[in-house]
Amino acid sequence: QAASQVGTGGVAAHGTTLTVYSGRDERFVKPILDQFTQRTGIRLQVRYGDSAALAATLIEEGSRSPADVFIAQDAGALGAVAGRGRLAVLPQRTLQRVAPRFRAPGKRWVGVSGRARVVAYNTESLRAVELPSSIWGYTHPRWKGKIGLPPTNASFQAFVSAMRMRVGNDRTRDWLLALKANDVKFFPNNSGVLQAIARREVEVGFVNHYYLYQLKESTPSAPVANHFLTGPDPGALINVAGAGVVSSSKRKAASVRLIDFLLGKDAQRFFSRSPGRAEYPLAAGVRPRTGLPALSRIEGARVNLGALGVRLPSTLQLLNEVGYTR
Amino acid sequence: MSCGMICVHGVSKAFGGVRAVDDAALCVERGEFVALLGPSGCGKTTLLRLIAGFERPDRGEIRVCERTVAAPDAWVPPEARWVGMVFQDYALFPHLSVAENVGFGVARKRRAQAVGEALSLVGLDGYGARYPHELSGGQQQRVALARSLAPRPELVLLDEPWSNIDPLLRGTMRDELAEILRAADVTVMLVTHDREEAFSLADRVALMLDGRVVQAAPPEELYRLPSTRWAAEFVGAGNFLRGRVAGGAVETTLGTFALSAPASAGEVDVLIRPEQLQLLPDDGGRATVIGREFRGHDVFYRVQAGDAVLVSQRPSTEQVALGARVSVRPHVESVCAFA
Amino acid sequence: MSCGMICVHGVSKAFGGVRAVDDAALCVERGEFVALLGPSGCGKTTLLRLIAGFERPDRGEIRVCERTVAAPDAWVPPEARWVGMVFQDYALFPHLSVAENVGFGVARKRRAQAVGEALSLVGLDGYGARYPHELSGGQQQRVALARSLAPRPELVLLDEPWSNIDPLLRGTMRDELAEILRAADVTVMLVTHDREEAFSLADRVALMLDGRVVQAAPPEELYRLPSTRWAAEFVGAGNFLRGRVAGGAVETTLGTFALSAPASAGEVDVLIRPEQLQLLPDDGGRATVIGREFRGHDVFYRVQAGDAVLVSQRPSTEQVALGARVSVRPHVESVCAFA
Amino acid sequence: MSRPAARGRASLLLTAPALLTAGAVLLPLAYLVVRSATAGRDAWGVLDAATGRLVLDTLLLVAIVVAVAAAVGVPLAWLVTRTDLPGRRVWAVAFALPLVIPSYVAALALLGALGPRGFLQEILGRAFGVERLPEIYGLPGSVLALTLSTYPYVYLLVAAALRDLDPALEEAARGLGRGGWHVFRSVTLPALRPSIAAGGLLVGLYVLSDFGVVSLMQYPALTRAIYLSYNALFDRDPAVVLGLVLVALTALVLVAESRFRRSARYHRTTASSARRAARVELGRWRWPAVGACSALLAVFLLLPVSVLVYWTWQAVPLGRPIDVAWRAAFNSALAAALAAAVAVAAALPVVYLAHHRPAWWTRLLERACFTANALPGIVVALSLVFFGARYGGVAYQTLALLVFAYVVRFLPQALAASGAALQTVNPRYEEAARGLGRGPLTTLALVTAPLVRSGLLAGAALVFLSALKELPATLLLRPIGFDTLATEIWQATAFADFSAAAPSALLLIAVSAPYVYLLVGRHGRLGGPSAG
Ligand SMILES: Nc1ncnc2c1ncn2[C@@H]1O[C@H](COP(=O)(O)OP(=O)(O)OP(=O)(O)O)[C@@H](O)[C@H]1O
Ligand SMILES: Nc1ncnc2c1ncn2[C@@H]1O[C@H](COP(=O)(O)OP(=O)(O)OP(=O)(O)O)[C@@H](O)[C@H]1O
Ligand SMILES: [Mg+2]
Ligand SMILES: [Mg+2]
Repeated sequence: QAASQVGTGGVAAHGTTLTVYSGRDERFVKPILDQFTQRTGIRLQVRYGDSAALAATLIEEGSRSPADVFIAQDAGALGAVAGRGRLAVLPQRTLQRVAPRFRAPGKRWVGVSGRARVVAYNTESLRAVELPSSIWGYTHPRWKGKIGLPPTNASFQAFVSAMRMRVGNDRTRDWLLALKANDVKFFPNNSGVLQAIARREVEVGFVNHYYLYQLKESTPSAPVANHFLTGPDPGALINVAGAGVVSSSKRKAASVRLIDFLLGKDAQRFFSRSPGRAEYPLAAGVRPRTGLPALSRIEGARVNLGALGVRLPSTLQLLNEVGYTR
Repeated sequence: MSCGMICVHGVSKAFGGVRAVDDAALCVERGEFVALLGPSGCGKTTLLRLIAGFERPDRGEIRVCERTVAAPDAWVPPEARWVGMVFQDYALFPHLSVAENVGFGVARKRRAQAVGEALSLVGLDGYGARYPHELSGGQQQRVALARSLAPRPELVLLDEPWSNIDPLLRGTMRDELAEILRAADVTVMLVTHDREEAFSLADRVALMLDGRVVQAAPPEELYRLPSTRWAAEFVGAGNFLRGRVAGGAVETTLGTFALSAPASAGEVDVLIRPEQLQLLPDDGGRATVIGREFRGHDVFYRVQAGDAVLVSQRPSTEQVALGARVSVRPHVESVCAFA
Repeated sequence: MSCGMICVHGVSKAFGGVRAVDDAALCVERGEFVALLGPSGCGKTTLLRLIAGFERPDRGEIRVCERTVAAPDAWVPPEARWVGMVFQDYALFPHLSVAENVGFGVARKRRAQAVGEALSLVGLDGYGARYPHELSGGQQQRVALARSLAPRPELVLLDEPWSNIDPLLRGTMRDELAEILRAADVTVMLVTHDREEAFSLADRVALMLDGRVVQAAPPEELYRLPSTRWAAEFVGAGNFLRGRVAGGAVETTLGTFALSAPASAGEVDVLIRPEQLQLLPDDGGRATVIGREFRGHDVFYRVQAGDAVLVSQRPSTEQVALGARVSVRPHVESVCAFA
Repeated sequence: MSRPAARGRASLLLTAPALLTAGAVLLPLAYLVVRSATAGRDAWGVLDAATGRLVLDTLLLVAIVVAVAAAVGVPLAWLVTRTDLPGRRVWAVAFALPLVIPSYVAALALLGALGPRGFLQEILGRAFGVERLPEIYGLPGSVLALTLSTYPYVYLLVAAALRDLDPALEEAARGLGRGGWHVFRSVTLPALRPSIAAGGLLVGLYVLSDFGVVSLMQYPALTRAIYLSYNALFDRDPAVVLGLVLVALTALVLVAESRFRRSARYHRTTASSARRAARVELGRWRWPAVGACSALLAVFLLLPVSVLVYWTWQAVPLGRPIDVAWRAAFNSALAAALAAAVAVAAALPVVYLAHHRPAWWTRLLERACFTANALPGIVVALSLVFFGARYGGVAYQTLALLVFAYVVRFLPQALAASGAALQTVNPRYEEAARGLGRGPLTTLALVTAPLVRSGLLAGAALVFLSALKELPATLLLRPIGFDTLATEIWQATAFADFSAAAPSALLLIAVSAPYVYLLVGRHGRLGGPSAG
C-alpha cells in the first residue's frame, strides 16, 4: 500500500517497487512477473482482480491511484481506462513491438497476448467435420438447444461488437434472435460454457480458445475440443490481453520496463507455450503453440480493438433488446 | 388415601441444592378455601407451581380431582389440569390487550361476556383496550386475577393475588370474589402474607415452613392452639411468659391459668396474645408503658413489667399515655404452653 | 417557596389520555418519613418515578435537596439525583448475581462491605451467589430493597417494598430499616397498601386520589380528622350515622356527640370507627349480631340496629356470639361530620 | 410494568457514535448521488418498461425467498432451542453453517448436483434412464440457492430471541388450558415477531444485493443489470441509476418490515427475571423431527459440501497437490472477526437510540443504516475506493479500510440482530441502573448489552460469516497480497477449476464452524442470565 507517495523519478532504479493492477489471473502472470523482479530487481506489488472492476477502480481513484501498471484481460477495459485519460502514452519503441492491429490507436496501451474466438464442442457427440465453418450455420434447427454462450462475458460482448462493425447492426440482431429462437443456453462465463459442454449439457459453445487448455489442465479427460473459425467469417476474432502505464504513476520508466519485459521473448513464450497456456504471442517473433492456426489466418474483422470498447454500451443495448442479458 | 380436590402426598422439589418443597403433604376438599401462610422462601409458590404442573416433583404424588396428575409414573401437562393460577409476577401477555389477556383461556363464544364479568369483578371495566405496560402495578395484578378466573376453573391457585392492591378495593374485591367462588363451589388455594385476610377468608389455613406444611387448621384453632411456638409467633404477636405447670394449671407472674391442652409438669412458656392484656391506668401499677404505636383502629403498647417486656394491643378507644404507670389485667380462660 | 428534601409543585403527567399525576403538590422535610397511601392506579408509582427522574413532568416543578431537578427549563437525569428507588416490580438485573445486583451502585472499594451489610439487613446473607431467577418472590423483593439502600442515598423511594414479604420478617426488617434510616437521617417516601404499616412508620401520611395529593397529615390526625368522607373510608373502616348538627353538637340515633370541628347546621354524616362501638350482650338490646369475622387479635362484627347496619371491631377477648342480641355503646369524645 | 425509559435528551456520548456510524454506512449512497448528479440525462433512459419488469421479477424473488427462509428458519430455531431434539447442540451449529457457503459456490454446487447432467441426473439416468430433471435454471434454482444461503439469518435471530424469551408467559398460557401449538401461535410467535421481521429484512436485502446466484441461475434480477452496465466501462451511469432504483426497493422492504413488526410492545412486562424455559418434549414427534432436520441439512449443507468434496477429490488422480490455503484462512478469520467486533460495537448505539430513545430522528437514523445494504458489493466497493482514495490517506487499501468496508456492508446484520433483541428488554432494568447513579453509557455496557447478549452474538455471527465470504470489496480494498479464502475461491472458480476452488470452500466452512459454535451453539442452558 501507500506506494503513491514516494517517487523515484524517472530512473528505473534498482530497488524500486511498482504497484500493478492485474485483471489477469495470478496463475497466468505471477511466474513471469517474478522473473521480471529477478532480472531487474524491481519489486512488484500486484493487486489481482476482475478487469472491469480494476478498470473502474482506476477511474474512481483518479489521480490518487497507487497503481503504476494496469494489466487487463481484454482491450475493452484498457480502452475504458485510456478513454478517461488514466493511461499514459507509451514510448514508440514499446508500441512498435506489436502489430498496429493489436495496440491502442491512442498509443496508451499495447496488446500482450491474443485469444481467438472459437466454437468449442463435445468430442463424444460431435466430430469436427460436422461443425459449420461459419457462425451463420448455427441458426440451423439441427443445433436447437445444443448451443451455449456467455452473454454477460466481456469477450463475448467484444465479439458481438466486432460483428456489428462488420456486418452491421441489423444482421447481427437477426443472428442473435435466430440463435435465441434456436433455444441457445446462457452461461455466466467461458468456463461455464466449457463445463456445460464437458457435461453434454450443450454440445457446442462460443468461447475464447485458451480456456480449453485450462480445462484440460484440471480435467485432462474432458471431452472438449476447439473448432477455429477462420477467414473472413465474423465469428473469427482475435481479442487481446494488454497492458498500459497509469498516467499518475511516479515510476513511469520502471513501468515501461515491465511492459517491455512482458513483450519480451520469455514472457511471450510463457503466455503461449507453457503448460495450460496457449494464447497467441503478439511480439518477439515467438510462434504460437502448435495446433493453433496462424494469426494471419484468423485475420478476422481486422477491427480495431481499441474501438471495440467504445461500442460496448450500444452492444449491451442490443443484447438487452434481444433479451440476452435480461 | 383419597381426598376431594387436591391431594399432595410426600412431595419434594429441589432446585440445585435448595430444597424448595420438602416432603410436603396437604389435602384440600372440593369447594374448600385454603389459605397458605408462610415465611418468604418457604416454598409456597413452588408448591402451587407443582400443583398447577409447571414443575415436576422429584418425589411424591399429586392428585387433582381424584386424578393422579404427577407421580413417578404419571404426568399430566398443565393445560390438561384445568387449574387457574395467578402468578406472583402476573405474567401478562405483553402483546395482547387487557381484554385479550383476560379472554385468552375462554372459548370464543363465551369470551366477550366472560371478559366483561371478570373485568368488572376486579374493578377494571373500561380498561379492556389498554396494554399491560399501560397499567399500574395493582391494575396489572387485577388483570392477572381476572384472567385466571375468566375460564371458570374448578380449582384456582392464587399467589398473593392482591399484594399490590389498596385495602379498600381489596376488601370489596375479596368479598365479591369469595362469594362468587363459594357460589360456584370453586376450590381455592390462596397464598397471602396478610394474616387477617387468611383468617377472615379461609376455611382452613395451612402453615408452611422450610418446604413443609407444619400445621393446617381452621383459623381460630390455629390462632389459639398453634402446634409450635414458631407457629404461635407467625400467626400473631404474642407474649411468652415463663411459667410452671402444676396439675391442670400453670402459674405465671400474671396469675394462674387453665391449660387449653394437657402439658407435662415443669417449666414452660405460656402464650398470651397482646389483645388479651388490658392496661389499666393505675399509679400503683407494677408496669410502665415504654412504647406506644398507633395502628388506626387500635393501639400497640410495649410495657415494662418487672424484668419482662409485654406487648398489649387495645382498641384506640382505651388510650393510655406513654410512660404512664399501669396495672396489667389478663383476659384469659385457658392458655397453651410450650416446653 | 422552599422546603427541605423533596418539593413537588403543581406537577402533572399524562400518558396518552390518562392523567396519571394531575397537578400534585407535596413537600417533604429532610429526614422525614412520609408514607404514600392511595387506591390502585391513583398515581403513586408515577409520582415516585417523576421524583426519581424516570418520567418527565408535563407541567410543574420538582426540587430535590433544594435543587431544581425537573422544570420546563431544567432537567437533571436520574443518575445525577442520587435517589434510591425500589421498583414495584423489582427490576433486578437478571444477568447479575444477587451480590452484583446489590453492589451495582456502590463504589468498588466500599462494595464488599456495603453488600454484606445490605444483605444481612434484609435477611439474605448467604444468598449473594444466587441469581434473581433462583429466588422466591419475596426474596427478590428484598434484594431490590438491599440494592437501593447499599449506595447510602440521602433519599429513598420505596414502592411497596414489602408487599410480598411475610408479616413476621416484614415487622423485624421494617423496624431495623426504619431505625437505620432515621439514624442516617435519610428521607423516605414509602408507597404501601398496608395502613397499619403507614400509620406506625410514617411521620406523615400523604393520601393520593386520581393523581392528586388530597391530604397529608400525621397518622393520628389523618385517622381522626379525615378531610373528606372518602379519606375517612380509605384510612379505615367506619360507620357513617345520619345526624343533625345543633349548636356545637350533633344528634344521632346512638346519642349526641361533640363535634371535633365546627360544622354548619343541618343534616350530616358522622364518622364512628368500628372500634369505637362496644357490643354488650343484652337480651333487651336493640341490635342483633348478623356478621362475625375472626381476625386474629380482634373480631369484626356486623350488627343490625334498626334499619342501619353498623360495624364493630373488638379485641377477641370480648367475644359475642353470632345472632346474639346486643346493645351498642359508643366510646367517643368527639366526632367529625361530613355534609 | 414497563414504559419507555425517561425520554431524556439522548446523551451526546450515544448520539455522536451513532451519527458517525450512520454516516459511514451511507457512504455508498452518497457515492451514488454524487455519480447520478454527474450522470447524463440519457442515463435515466434505463428506467424503461424492461426495467419495470426487472423490478417486478426482483420483488417476486425477494418475496418468495423471504417466505421460504422464514418457513424454514423459525421451526428450526424452535426445535434446537426449545425441544428435547436429540443432538440439539450439533444441529444448532450445523444449521447456521450454510451461511458461510458463498452463494455463488452454493449455486455452482447445486447446478453440479441438480442441474441438467448433474450428479442426480446421472444417478437417476443410470438407474431409471431419466433424461431430464425439472428445470433448475431461473426461479427454482435461484430460490433454492438463495434460501440455502439466507435462511440462517432468520434461524439465528429467532433462536436468539427464543433463548431470551420469558418462559413465564408460555406457562401462563398453558395454565389457561392452551396446548403446545396454540401457545406457540398465540404467545411465542408474536413475541418472536421482531426477530422474524429482522431476519426477513436481512434475507430480503441479501436477495436484492446478490449477484452470484442470479447470474449463475440466469434469473433476471436488478443486480444482474447493474453488473452488466458496470462492465460497460465507458458509460456506467445507467448502473448508478439502477443502483438508486435498488435503494428505492430497499426502502420498500424496510417499510414492509416495520409494518410486520407492528407497534405492540414486546419487552417483558413482568418482574420475573430470566428463568430457564422448560424443554418441550417431542414425544413421538422426536424422530420425525430428527428426520426433517436431517433432510433439510442434507440439502442445505451436505449436498453442497459433498459436491465440494467430490471436486476436491477429483484433483487427486491428477496428482495435483490439494493446497490448503492456511494463510488465507487466517487472513479471512482475522478480518472477519475484526469486522464482527467493530460492527456490533457500532450498531449498539444506533439501535439503542432507536428503541430506547424513541424519536423521529433516532428511528430515521436506524432505518437509514439499512438503505445502502441492498447495493451490490461492487457498488459499495467502488464507493469506498472513491472516498478511500480521496480522503483515506495512508489507510487506503489497508486492513483497516477493508474491515471498515465489511462494517459498511454488513452493519445492518448487526443492527437487525441487536435491535430485535433490544426490543425485548424491559426498560425498567436501565432505569434501575440509572437510579443507582450509572450514566447512560455505563448502563448500556453493564446492563443493556449483557441482557441482549444472545442478540449481539447472533449479530456478530452474521457479520463474521458474511465478511468471511465477501468478495468484491475484498478484491479492491484488501492490502496487496492479503489473500482470503473468498479470493482464493474466486480465483479458482474464475477458471471453472473447481477442484482447486473446493478445498478453499471447504476450509471456509471448517474455519467458521468453531466460531459459529462459540457464538450460537454454546448456550448450554438456553436462556437464563448466565447463559454460556
Ligand atoms: N404507560 C402508561 N400508559 C397509559 N396509562 C398509564 C401508563 N402508566 C400508568 N398509566 C395509568 O396511570 C395511572 C397511575 O399509574 P400508577 O402506576 O402511578 O398507579 P399507582 O398509584 O402506582 O397504582 P398501584 O398502586 O396499582 O401501583 C393508572 O391509572 C395507570 O393505568
Ligand atoms: N429456580 C430456582 N433455583 C434455585 N432456588 C430456587 C428456585 N426457585 C425457588 N428457589 C428457592 O426455593 C425456595 C422456595 O421458593 P418459593 O418461590 O416457593 O418461596 P415462596 O414461599 O413463594 O416465597 P415468597 O413468599 O417470597 O414468594 C426459596 O428459598 C427460593 O430461593
Ligand atoms: Mg412466592
Ligand atoms: Mg404502583
